[in-house]
Amino acid sequence: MTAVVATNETILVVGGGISGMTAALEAAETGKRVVLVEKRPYLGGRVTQLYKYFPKLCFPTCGLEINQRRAKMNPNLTILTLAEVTGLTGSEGDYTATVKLSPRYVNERCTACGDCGTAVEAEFDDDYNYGLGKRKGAYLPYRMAHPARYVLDPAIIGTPDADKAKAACKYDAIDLEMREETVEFRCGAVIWATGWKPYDAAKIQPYGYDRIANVITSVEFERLADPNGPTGGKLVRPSDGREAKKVAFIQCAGSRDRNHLLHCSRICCMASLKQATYVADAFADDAEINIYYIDLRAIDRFEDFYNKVRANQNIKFIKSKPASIVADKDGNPIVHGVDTEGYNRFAEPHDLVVLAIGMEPAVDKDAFPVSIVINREGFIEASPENGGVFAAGCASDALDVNRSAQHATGAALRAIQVVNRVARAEV
Amino acid sequence: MAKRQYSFYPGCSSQKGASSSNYLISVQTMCEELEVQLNEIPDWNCCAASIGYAGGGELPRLTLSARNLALSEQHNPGQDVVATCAACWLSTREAQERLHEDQSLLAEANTALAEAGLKLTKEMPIKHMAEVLIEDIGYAELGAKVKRPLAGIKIAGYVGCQTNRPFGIAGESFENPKYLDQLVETLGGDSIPDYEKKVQCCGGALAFSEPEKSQEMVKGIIEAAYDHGADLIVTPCPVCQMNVEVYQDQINQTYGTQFKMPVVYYSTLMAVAYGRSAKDAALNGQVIPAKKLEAIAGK
Amino acid sequence: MGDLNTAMIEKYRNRFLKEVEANVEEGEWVKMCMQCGVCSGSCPLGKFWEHPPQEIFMMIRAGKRDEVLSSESVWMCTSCYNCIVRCPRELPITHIMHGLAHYAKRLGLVPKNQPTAKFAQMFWDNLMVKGRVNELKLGLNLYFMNGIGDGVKVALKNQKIGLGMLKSKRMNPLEAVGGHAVKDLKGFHAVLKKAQELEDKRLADHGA
Amino acid sequence: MAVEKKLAGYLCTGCGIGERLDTSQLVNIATREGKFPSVKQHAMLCSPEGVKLIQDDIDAGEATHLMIAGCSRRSKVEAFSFRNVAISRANLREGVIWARPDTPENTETTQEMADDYIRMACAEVKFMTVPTPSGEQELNKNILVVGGGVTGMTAALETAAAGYPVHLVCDEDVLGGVWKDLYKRVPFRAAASDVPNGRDVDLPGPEDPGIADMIERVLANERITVHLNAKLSKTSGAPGRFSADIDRSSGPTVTENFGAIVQASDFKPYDANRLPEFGYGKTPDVLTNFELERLAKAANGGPLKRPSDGKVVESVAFIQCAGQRSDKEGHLPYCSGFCCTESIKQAMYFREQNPDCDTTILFDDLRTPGAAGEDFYRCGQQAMVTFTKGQASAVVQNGKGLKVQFKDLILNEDTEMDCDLVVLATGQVPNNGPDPYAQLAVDEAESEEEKEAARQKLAVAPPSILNLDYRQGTDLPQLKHGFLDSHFICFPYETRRTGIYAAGPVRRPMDMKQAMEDAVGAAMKAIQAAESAAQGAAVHPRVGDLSYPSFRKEGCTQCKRCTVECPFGAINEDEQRYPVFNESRCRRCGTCMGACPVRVISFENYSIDSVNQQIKAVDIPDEFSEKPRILCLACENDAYPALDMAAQAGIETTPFVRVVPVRCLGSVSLSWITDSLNSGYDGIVLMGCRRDEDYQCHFVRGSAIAAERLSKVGDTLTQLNLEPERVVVHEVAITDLARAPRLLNEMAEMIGKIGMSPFKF
Repeated sequence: MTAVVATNETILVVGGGISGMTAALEAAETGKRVVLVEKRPYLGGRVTQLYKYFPKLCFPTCGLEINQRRAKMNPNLTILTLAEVTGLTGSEGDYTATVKLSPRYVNERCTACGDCGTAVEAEFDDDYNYGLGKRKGAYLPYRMAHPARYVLDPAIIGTPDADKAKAACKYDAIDLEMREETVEFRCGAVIWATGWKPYDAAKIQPYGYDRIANVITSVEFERLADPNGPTGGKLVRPSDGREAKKVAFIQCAGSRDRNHLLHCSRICCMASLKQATYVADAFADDAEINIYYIDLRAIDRFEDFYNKVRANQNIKFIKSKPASIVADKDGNPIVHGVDTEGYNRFAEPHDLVVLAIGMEPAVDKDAFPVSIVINREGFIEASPENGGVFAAGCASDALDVNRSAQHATGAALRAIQVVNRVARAEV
Repeated sequence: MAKRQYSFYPGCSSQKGASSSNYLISVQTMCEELEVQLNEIPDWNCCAASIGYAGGGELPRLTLSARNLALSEQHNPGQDVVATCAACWLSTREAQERLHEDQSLLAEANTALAEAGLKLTKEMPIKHMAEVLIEDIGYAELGAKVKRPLAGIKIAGYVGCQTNRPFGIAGESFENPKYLDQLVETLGGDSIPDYEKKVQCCGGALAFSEPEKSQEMVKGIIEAAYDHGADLIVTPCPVCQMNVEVYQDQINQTYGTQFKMPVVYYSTLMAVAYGRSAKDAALNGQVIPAKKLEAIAGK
Repeated sequence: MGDLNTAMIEKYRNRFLKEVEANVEEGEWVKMCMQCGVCSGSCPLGKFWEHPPQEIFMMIRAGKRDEVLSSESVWMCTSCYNCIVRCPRELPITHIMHGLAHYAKRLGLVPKNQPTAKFAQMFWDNLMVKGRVNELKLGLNLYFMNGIGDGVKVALKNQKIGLGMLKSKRMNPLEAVGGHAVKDLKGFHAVLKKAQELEDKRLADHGA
Repeated sequence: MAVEKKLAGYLCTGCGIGERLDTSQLVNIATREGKFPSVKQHAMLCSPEGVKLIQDDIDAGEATHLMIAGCSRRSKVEAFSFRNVAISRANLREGVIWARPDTPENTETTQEMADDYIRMACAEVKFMTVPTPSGEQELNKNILVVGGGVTGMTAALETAAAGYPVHLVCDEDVLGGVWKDLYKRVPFRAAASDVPNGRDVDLPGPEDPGIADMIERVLANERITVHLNAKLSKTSGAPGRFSADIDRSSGPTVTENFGAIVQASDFKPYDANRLPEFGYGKTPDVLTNFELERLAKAANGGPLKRPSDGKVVESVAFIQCAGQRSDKEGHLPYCSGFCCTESIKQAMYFREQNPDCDTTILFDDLRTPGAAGEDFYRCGQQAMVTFTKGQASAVVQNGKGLKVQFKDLILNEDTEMDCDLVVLATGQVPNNGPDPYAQLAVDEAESEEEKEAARQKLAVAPPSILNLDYRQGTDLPQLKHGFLDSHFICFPYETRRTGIYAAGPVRRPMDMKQAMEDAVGAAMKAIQAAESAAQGAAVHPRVGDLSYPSFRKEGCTQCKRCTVECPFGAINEDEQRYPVFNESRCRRCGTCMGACPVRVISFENYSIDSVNQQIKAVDIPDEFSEKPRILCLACENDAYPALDMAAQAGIETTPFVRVVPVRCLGSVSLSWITDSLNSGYDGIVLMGCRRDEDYQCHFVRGSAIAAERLSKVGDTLTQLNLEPERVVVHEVAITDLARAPRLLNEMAEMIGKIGMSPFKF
């Protein structure tokens, strides 16, 4: 049975992505007790699924290595994975949180040696790779996963595979008796950092994501580009594995659209600029990249990166929200639309179309545990009415990684203000 | 099973001797089989379709539909309004929405209606016959009635525009509606789910004023059907049926094609599949005969 | 109605957007366009347009009054509704186009021999007579809308079609005399007359 | 603390180590060669039983210096972090058995690898001592906030709210700063959840800027001391013991001590006089967005009048990106980020008080990101603000009014528009002091020309804001376009002056809302820095590290390399030019250690010796053995993890390499290179982080400095008659799973070609 030691001077952080991790670490490194609750079996959230960051084109795992080292070494920090907050009661300075812990079927004794993974046979769509690849029924979510412990897919429990896994483990780390459990603990302040999810591309009917194999989303493209991804970093198209040299990026796919998400997701312009460099780097002068946009939002210092990308002759910018995509007989997606600058119609065939998919907040606005100010788009607005609950990162707005970390650092202080008040009151 | 009753708005083109009179005949046959009772709105008038806009301003156009709705309210109280013509359905439904969205418009329309002692108060569901079939009746029941499956007939489901946008059939997408294909399968025929022209515009009323432009688009619609090996095209819309069927000779002249693609209404398919005669299915209403259907109907 | 045109020019000076806002059906939506161009790309007749919808909307903002109102483009709409369902700002583009066309016609700015303008007018006049469309007369008028000579050519060209329709009993020669009509024709006309009065009044209020 | 060293070895035989390696031989090596009295084996050392085994020895006083052989130092950190003992870890799992194929012909070389890692770990730990805080600091909770604008006031209020006293230094006679003239502000929020997604009604519009209220709250807060008309004339010390002289026009200079500092000096409006093409300065009817704000505030909801003749404005044009997003001389290359929403707001001022006023915004890309941003765009459209994608080329007088010439990019035509007023959406220029390295460039310049050029640069530099009494200049180093760090995506508040954090538009252009949010984060970091300093613990990236550099004074030649090369300007010089380390300014990267030519600088647990002994411990087979030895010095943040994960992925590495993790390539002492070459190593591979302008080095300059130093190592080699290619430096990223091992394998191949080193004994 998991026990969580916590008081009303403890800070609860909900969500272990870059925002939650940052908030939790900043608070813990200021000497506060922090409980970090993460739904996935590992920390890092969506940044672990990114190949590079814009505008530096550096690697998320680089900062993640540091953050994970900070997490491993900090005694003030308790991490609960496969955990979800199901209830929150009380008020600022005195909350009680209820957390549901799903079984991992692997305990702390796991050395990540990998024997169980070799032993089991069943394979499943790899959600870490957005289903672009397969993983075993006993798996390490990805190579740098922290905690560095394997996970058993609930689907193999009760099957021979589960017993194979158990038999393969020399360290008695596999516990098939694990059951879902619920823990309750106190906390003084809550940082809500549940992040975002990609908008359901199938809903954008004119672009045929559900009909055309070679129309994919930006998050999927990120996995394709990653050398540790399902294609070993090869930019190939799903339909026939052919190299995708001529690629279209369609901006505002689901964003700035009353039929979908009203808000601007902010990151998509920069993400497409970044992903354009993947194609340009992979195919040099054979690369042909078209970026279809309404407004190119390379805000503030990002302008430098925009200029750098624009300097590449093989990357073209077309001011247009394409009308539709149809596939030709060879499965090449043809993008139809009008270049609004001077009115030129086009019907442009590509090897691959990447939808710069919008950011949907993961905040459950209909079932939020306490009363809180949530805007029409489902983001949490900063407000005194929120008591001791503070949003961090993409729970508050569509933010890039840098702004998320920035916002989360602030959220940590807001939480610390609360628990410090509690502490002062008690001395 | 109780009869379903609807307040029926047939529209000008389905009248006796009009361009889609065959549509009405096959619909009536279909409804007999499905035990659907259509109560025609007495003394209904034209809806001005989507081409009345030059002559008719906003209010006069809306008032046309307002009159029909007022008559329906008066004579067929409590009944959903159903139309078989896409344009009729769309104008009527849009008119109702606009009038109830803008109360000043509704007031003015009623002032006008008062001249004939009519008044519009209620908002009623306004349905296309396809909605009645798919939402109210459902594929299961539609399939149960099949006596002569349309076996071996390959049919391109051409949905067109106005039955599909902006309202469409519940749960269907604007870009790739599947209900005609499902209906074809339900009737035992072979559908063409990836028929890429299923929602391509045929030119609508511009078939008359801009024939060249319209026929260029119609050519694409028929070509794609042939490419998929279709025996015939099925459609839920009189304008589509007319535009795609009757100009094929001219298209052949212009483009040197040899089109002879029958274009039928879903109701014709159903009448045949339900075992009714060629006459009841209004197959004699085809400008380009649907031989394969005649064969089945002839059995 | 030329005088109405001058009245409007007087009233709105170069503020064409405002004029559209006040006088064109659904015109108040024009300002919400963000120039993404999805409508222009979605229009089936797009390639025939001199100015696609999104460009028309920009021209309205730019005060290009004559170019817009006397443009063939506003008569190119087939009412396919592609633009409406795809517009990220949910502008009722089809209706705005119809509205602009209607407004142009009221101001007498329709280009000469604009076929759709003519046909659309005919259609309306036709249905106004008996409350229901008389397809035969409509067809004949259509053939002869550009004068006898033209009309004969068109008629001959369409002869086969006519025959086909005749054979399939989808065209009725007798429609030439009488034809379908609403029974309460008097009431129908009264209603529409009233509606037209109210419509005119509304426009006059703006125009004054 | 001079406790007797108790060496204790622990060998884990789990994860295949037992199967793949001759563990008894490993134990023998540790005991015989390593002189470890005991080496305990355990089948699963990281298990609670294994950990207890070790803890019991520690508790029994049997173990002060631990050699733990098993998995990588990156694995099972939680299990093996024992307090108050020195620990070295021999990486036998990732470093040896996972990196080598399990085939008979490889058994011997694999075993030799493991043997050496045991030798190295034994040697290393002997030269480590347990770090303890210097006791230099005590907790000083005072926080200094520089800048009386919205950013500074927010930082002050948020810091105070956490219970920490604040001194707020404002160089003006009133608080409020550059935004105090705001008439209204862009709404902070998006539409409320109950607003229907209908015809864009009820969208948040311009709202009260709330600055007056903020000023009141600052002045009323008993934890905040406000210094108006004040400047910092001298700032010295370090986190936990900063001392600042605050010059006040009223009264004498006060000196206060602080735990940490927040610089929130905001921005200066761009000087529109550089935009003659837009008629600025020629007519009062061309204003900047900042000037319009004052006009609106004065009008206070009444009609906005044309400055030239007081005519009520009936048409106004906004020119976006005025003097921005442009590479023209004197223009700002960046986008200031706030001007789009600002112009929408200002256009709405005109619409609100005069519905007939034509308001046109000429933009290229309309940048209104997020939920609130896009709502506000639609709000402006709903108010009938006209948005025209166009490029303005000129503004000219036209009778009493103005004419804007522009290219309409949608209608693709050159055109013009008449209007009463033109507003130039000008940008933000960060209000920072001089770049310290501009100043340093003068001192360090080698040639006269260089010196002169550097002087020129310095001459135009702005006055100092912090007046730091630092060896490396008076202010925070700048990143680009005059903005401050951070350059790190994941760590936005990193600055290169420990304990001094930048907030708001000094970091990047931003609007008021972002500046306020940024201030909260900076306050958080400042509080954290003060608390860490009190513990004597390092801050990011070596959080909690208690070690700090010290030096043997008698050996020091006062060469200043350490004080010059420290990436964080942590080291000052005393009057005799000896280094003063200011350890709470130190980030523990060891660049000073690497810089020192006489090897007198060291950390308790990381020193010239602790590495040198590892290098020496390795067994060097003779020339004819065909078993070369390659030393790899790998950055512990990126290269070392990359090698670990490569092994995890089953990628093979040459058995001839011996990897030593280093804190940063900057800490690499050339002596390690020469010593290892002299002791017979055949090749040396150094792996550090990316070092160009998009550097990835977590110590900013460490990797670059190392590369500089090593560029000269070629000469050393030629002196020794060795081929220069025996020593190579690579930039290695943490994702280089395939590449990192390849680089080592290539070195092995190369040695195969050029032959073994002649320096073997």
